[in-house]
Amino acid sequence: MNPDTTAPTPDAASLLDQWMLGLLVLVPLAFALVVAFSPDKRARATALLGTLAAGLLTVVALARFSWSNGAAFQFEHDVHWLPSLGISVSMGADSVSMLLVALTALLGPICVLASWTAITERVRLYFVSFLILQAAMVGVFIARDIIFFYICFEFTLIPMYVLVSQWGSTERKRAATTFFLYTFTGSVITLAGLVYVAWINAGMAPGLYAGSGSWTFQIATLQITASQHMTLSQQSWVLLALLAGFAVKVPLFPVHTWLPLTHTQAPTAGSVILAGVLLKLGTYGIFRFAIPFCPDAFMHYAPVIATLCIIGILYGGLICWVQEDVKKLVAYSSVAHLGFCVLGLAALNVAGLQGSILYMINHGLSTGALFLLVGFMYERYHTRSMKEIGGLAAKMPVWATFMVFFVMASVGLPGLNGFVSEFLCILGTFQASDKWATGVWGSAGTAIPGATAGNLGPWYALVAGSGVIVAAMYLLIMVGKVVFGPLKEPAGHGGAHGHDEHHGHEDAHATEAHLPADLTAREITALLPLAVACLVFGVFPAPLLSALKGPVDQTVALIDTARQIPPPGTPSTQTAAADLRTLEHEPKEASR
Amino acid sequence: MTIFSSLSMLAATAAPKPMSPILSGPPEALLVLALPILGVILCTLCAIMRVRTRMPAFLTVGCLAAAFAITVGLYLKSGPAPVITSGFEWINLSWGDSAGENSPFHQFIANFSLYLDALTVLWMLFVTGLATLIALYASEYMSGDVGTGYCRFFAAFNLFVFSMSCLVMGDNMLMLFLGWEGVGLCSYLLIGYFYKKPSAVEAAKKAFILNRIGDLGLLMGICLTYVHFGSIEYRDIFAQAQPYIDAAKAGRYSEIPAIVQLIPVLLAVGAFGKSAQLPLYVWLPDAMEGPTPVSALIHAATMVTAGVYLVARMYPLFLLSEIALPLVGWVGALTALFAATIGMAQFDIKRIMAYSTVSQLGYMFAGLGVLTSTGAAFHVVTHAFFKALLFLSCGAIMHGFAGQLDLRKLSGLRRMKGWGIVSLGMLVGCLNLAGFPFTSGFFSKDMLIGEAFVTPGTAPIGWILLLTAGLTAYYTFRVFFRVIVGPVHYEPGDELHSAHEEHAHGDSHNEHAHGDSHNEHAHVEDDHQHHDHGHGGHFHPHAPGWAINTVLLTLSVLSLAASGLYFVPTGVHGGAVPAMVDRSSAAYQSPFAHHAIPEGAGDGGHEGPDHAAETVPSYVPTSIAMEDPHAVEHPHENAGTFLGWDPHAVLFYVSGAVGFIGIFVAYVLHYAGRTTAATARADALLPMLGPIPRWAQHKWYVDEFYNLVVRVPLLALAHTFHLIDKLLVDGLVRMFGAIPRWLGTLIRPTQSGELHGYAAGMATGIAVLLFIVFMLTLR
Amino acid sequence: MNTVWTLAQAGYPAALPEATLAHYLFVSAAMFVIGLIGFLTRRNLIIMFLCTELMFQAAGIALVSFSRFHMNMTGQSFVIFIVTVAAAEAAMALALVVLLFRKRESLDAEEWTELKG
Amino acid sequence: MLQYIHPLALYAACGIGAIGVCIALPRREGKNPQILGAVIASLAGAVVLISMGLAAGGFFGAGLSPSIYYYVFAFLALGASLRVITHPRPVYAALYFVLSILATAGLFLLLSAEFMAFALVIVYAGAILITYLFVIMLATQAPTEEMENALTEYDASAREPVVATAAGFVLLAVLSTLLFRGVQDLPHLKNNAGQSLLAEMPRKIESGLRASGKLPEGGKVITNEKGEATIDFAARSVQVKTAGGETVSVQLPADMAVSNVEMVGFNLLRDHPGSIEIAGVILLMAMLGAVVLSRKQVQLDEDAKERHAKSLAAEFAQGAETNP
Repeated sequence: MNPDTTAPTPDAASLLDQWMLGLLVLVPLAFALVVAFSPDKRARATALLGTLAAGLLTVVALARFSWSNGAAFQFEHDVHWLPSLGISVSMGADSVSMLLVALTALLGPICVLASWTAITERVRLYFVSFLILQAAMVGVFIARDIIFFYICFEFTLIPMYVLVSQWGSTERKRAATTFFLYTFTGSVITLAGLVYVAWINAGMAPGLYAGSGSWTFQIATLQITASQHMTLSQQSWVLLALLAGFAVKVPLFPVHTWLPLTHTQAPTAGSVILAGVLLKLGTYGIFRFAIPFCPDAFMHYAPVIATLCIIGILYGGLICWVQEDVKKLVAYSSVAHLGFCVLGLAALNVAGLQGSILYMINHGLSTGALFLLVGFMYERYHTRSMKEIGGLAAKMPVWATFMVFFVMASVGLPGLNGFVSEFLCILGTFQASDKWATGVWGSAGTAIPGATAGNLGPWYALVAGSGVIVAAMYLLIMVGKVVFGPLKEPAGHGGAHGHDEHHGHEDAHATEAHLPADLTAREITALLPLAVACLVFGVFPAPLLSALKGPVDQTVALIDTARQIPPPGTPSTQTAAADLRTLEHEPKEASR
Repeated sequence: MTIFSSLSMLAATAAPKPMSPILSGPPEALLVLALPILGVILCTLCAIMRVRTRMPAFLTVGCLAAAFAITVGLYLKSGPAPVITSGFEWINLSWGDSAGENSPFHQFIANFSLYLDALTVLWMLFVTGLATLIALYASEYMSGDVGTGYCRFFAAFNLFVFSMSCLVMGDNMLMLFLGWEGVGLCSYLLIGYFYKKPSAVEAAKKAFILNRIGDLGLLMGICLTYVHFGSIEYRDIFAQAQPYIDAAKAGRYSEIPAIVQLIPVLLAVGAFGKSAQLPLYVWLPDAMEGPTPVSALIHAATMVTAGVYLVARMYPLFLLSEIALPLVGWVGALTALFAATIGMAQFDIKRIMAYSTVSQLGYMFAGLGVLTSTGAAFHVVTHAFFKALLFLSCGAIMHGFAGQLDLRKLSGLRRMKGWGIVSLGMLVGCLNLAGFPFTSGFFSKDMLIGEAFVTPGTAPIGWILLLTAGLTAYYTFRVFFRVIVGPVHYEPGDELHSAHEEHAHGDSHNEHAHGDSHNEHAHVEDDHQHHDHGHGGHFHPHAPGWAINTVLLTLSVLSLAASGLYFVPTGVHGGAVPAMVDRSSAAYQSPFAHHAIPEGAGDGGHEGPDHAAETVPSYVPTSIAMEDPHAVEHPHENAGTFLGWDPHAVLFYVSGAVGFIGIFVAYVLHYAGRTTAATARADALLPMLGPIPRWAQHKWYVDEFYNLVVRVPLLALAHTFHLIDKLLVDGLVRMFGAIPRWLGTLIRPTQSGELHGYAAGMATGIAVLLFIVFMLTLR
Repeated sequence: MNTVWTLAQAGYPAALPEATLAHYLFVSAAMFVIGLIGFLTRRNLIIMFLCTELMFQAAGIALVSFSRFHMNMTGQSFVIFIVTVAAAEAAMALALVVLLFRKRESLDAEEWTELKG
Repeated sequence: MLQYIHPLALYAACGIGAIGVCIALPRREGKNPQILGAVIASLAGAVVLISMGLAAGGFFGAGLSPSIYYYVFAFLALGASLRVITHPRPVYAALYFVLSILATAGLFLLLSAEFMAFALVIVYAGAILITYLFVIMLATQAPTEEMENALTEYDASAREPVVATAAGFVLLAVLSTLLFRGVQDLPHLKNNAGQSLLAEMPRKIESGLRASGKLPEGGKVITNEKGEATIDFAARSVQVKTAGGETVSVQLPADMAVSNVEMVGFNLLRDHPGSIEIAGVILLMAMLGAVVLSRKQVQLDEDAKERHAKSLAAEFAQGAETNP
């Protein structure tokens, strides 16, 4: 955190480490600038180069990251910005951040490839928006300062708004506006909550802990303020404020309606990024802010959150069932899937948290790929209605293979990535109940080595688990209609050679008409990395699990502390508890 | 909260992680998994390189044969104790302090490792062996699809073998689940192999979704197991369960927590789904939409026995529950009867075989439920051979007659040239299935039924099974007497027309065999149509080639030879299979079974377990008394009898007689005096039974019932949710959005758009502000 | 009155008395209001801009007289900026006027009501 | 405020002025009594000025009242301003604006802000107003034959004169009340900016001394480390180092003072250099903006663009052919 701690004479490597995260943000921005001033023809290639450069840098960062020490924030760097207000551009990444940054970097080139032929107008603006979006997303994951975080968090909205409103489908304007206003309204409340914590911190006695009593927006400092020096009711309000923004972003059950609309209207790459990374900003926010800031309140309200998740899982799943628009179906499936993700967070134990963070990555991979596939289909047929198309396996075998593969990943088939995370989320939920110990579930007086403390339990897991059945139902019905069955193509697409004719369709651009029936090499290139990742993370998730161990253990330790010591303001033992809390956390802070 | 932590601490100290000395297994076991995967990769490469030969089939046969060879090697090596071959970490978590200071140490370990004991090897032997044979069969059978779906078929085939191997060989429940879902996927892919056919797609979907319902039960069972035992590795579970097993031995079920008793029930739900038991059986008959080799391998011989495997594998846990085994037994028995009644009324021979599979699976479950895991395992093995044989024979017929499977349109195959081996295969299969004396099916079935009468309280199950045995013999030989023997007659199936253009659909068969359109009149018309084709000289059935014949012959021999397993090795009652089962976790020596009593021993009830304990590791439960603690002391007093006789001795004759009766009825009704393919004596009798045959033919309207009770309400709910989402949830949001909009309309007129208006506003504003200052500074 | 002899007094007139300042301020206020009235009543875009310039002038007078009153040059400097802004504004505004005139052949401010809510 | 003007007089004058201005504003219907309005408005102005003069204890420099030039320039400025807003013809309005500028410059001179006065005349009257005139010429409909001198409708009639004038004069009343009331409370922040400024200009002192012959041969004004001359303001003397090296105190010439230009220059360049830069940027942007805005813009649809591109390409190809 303190730049003084770095070596007095930084060599090239440490200088690189210092600026690594900054570069991860700046490289896409720089390329955005280049794209803005390059001719339309070269915009695509430049953008691809930009995303690849960012990807390369990410690989370097991943290689230099010390995974054994995943809980510690690495590559830390502070750039003073508004010192009088305690605001700085401070960056740092633990393993959760690194993995999400890696996901972002992976999806970058894929999205550029996916929009290669789909975008024919205002190409430069498109790719500029896209690169800026990427920079902002990386910024969110690496921010260690609330204001910097918030700026990046909100800045993702603007390029996304541009992408949706300019290159979307027919209702794009409405969708873009809804998306913007909905998420913006939520996150403004989040900002209010975060600033409230900063305000409380500024009002603390100086010297109580590092950074108390002065205006600062450092996440590490404010986390101590919020988790140790706020009463339960204060924490609850802060939690509510945080969830207002993050739950909309996730999206949790009652505040999800922007998602299907935006997804259906967004261009393919926009959907991929939206599902792949943008939704993860919400879950990441919950992991990074809601839980560590308000552990007591989160624990207290975990059943409520879990209930919302479960409603989302079943409700979203059932709605998927009656969709006719393939993309909308996938969009609603995100509501259901992210329900699992947050459910894992609400379990507040190692299995749940591990599963949830893995879910963030896995959902990005598999749902992102599904959106890509739907997009490729749409590029060829200009419809996404299951009434108009069917049996595409006969026409597009490669596409169909990928489709089935990613649907299976999404369904949570063991051996593919979705299962690991889904299972861990369910297991975490199942374990997390105090009642195991008290004998409510027939286990009185016996050792229950697999149980953890918590407020959820098998019923939550059972109901959530039935979402797995529903998921199989709607996704397989979709596959049965679109991929399998007798070949059915829209009216304007008649015959076996429909693909190489120029139809009178209003959206049909010259380039699109030349697309072959099945996937091109470019499209396969976009899909293959995702498929490989799905398979590898499904069979061999051990590296990810061990990488995430640090942060997850830390969070669970935080929760355990909160469990044992009631928040200040609780009757009796008030001061003693506060003392104890400070004591408990001092060594941890020092080690940072 | 302190209660919890202290309790957990107690748990950590009281029950330290039991580290049973487990030998590490032979590393080549991993090859059994790797070879099918190699097959998948090779087939995929073939697909990418657009190979238009039968190369993928031979690659598959090669890989699977190698896997089989390794399995045989494993069998030869296998000792009495289970061994574990470690692969790599799959899903491993750990948390808490290993020192146990703050919170106890927890682990969740699901390695990609293999647990090899006799049960595993037994299952793997017939899985890989049959898979090899059936792959060989399929290389010819699917040859019509070379260049189109051939690679896809064999890739999925290999993937299936891989998944099944994971299921059987995995060393923890999550590995089992991996295989469990994996075979589900392959089943989905292979049922939907003819993806252009809506019925195939529908059937595939149905299979996957219904399986998933069972899978949820299994998943919950796994979670509960983990929560209670802190591990999902078999060895740990069995070790941890030992105290409960001791308690159960003493009949003190009250000492076993309710959640432990719940685990096997949940697992059973999973098993019912995968093994097509009531109420989740409906997918299996529909699954016959897949190519016949698939039906033979997946939906008859191997995958559907996964449920039996699960119960057998977790048998120690099942013995802990007072309800789990009776549940399994009764569900099995009822399924056996129920499916048999449906099978009797079907006309599609493949579908008859499907219902007979459901029925036989019911037998196996019933066997598990009446405490004879050995009998169940034996039946699994014999059933795998003879049912695969039957299916493959059906497939050969289907292949030869362009998809014709209606037993009213085929007759006298025996007398046709080139169909001898098929007829022989059919005969052998039918004899086995009907439980003809001294066939393998006879022995295995007898073991089950006999044990049902031996075990106290399960005699009704035995009676049901006995009745079902008769029904089975009837419907089995109904097929035989109508199709194989009798006057020569044949009509091609509906694939004749498409055969020239789309040979890809080598054996996609007619849907007419089921559904509402199926009534006698429609068939008479159909008959005429097909007669024209038959006589027009367009259609010649093509007899099976060398690959199919070889496989059929091999299987015929094997399924007959399987009865030898009952006698060899001598000295072990029940033969090789029970010997293997006894060395595994499924081992269970019923204190009532007479074969558990060594000859000449006085108090066999005590001798049995001791004797077994010499050969099996100590933690494997060898003997558990059932409900009555009395039983331990006086086993014979409580052992059931068959109408007062020793069940095993008497049933030898009784079940043989029942089989004969069934065959005789079939002979009378379907062969004697039959001159044409379509009409038999049975048809004249049908009207006497009223609507019952029709109901049975329509599968007792179970599908319709499920549709009405489950699917329709769910769909209605989905539509309601969709509406709620659009109107209520989104509507509320839009309402919030509308409030500012409404406020805006209120002040909207002030924005005239005219420059002067804004300027006047500014001026007024300044004046007002100044006036306020003026008033404030007034002295 | 400050009796300290300063250099300013040598070449610079004495500081303004308040009454004199009041005179100048009244001129400034009156000119501002005249400009404002003009802006409100005239419809010719060019004259409206002239009126804004009048208001700028009024502000300038006030600034210069305060500068004089306080003997502080910042007020006068600020007038330079006012002039700068006025010049810039004139350039832009007149360019806009030309553009608008090209569109509608009229300088009537009431022709342009695109901002109507 | 009584010591500057009687409120009654002020409010009465505001009322009268409002009526006058209202009448003076152009109207289409009937004969325009603009002269009458102007007279009434002048009357109101006169009332205010006279009552202020009375309150200040006399006129034209008597008592605390400003000199006669103030009255002249103030009257001219206000009158010209009134004409700017009342004259129906834009050209005349602009010319009256020039007059108003000139009068304002006069007022600036009275306030001894010479630099500002001339800058105002040069920039405003010289540059900006010329631009205005050009634009007025450009943006006028060509007169038809029969209506050679016809006014356009929007020039001929004012919009809502009564309301606007009333509002304006209410504002004036409030504004001037506040001004008169606040003036006496103004803090006397009279700094001696001139002093330090002179000290900061040793060269100017040197050359002044040299011009008046007071500088010793080869003498130099002594400066401290900040570069400031050491002046004894009370004695009006400055320390000078002679060629010999000794320090002498030399009397400053009587006419030595810091001029207004110097003061403004110091203020601008020393105290507010950043603002100057910003002003420069503003001007540059305005220039660019004006260029961009006033360029002829042709709306081309996609097809037209394509055609245009093709014709350009053809032209280019032709050019390449002819000039190999």
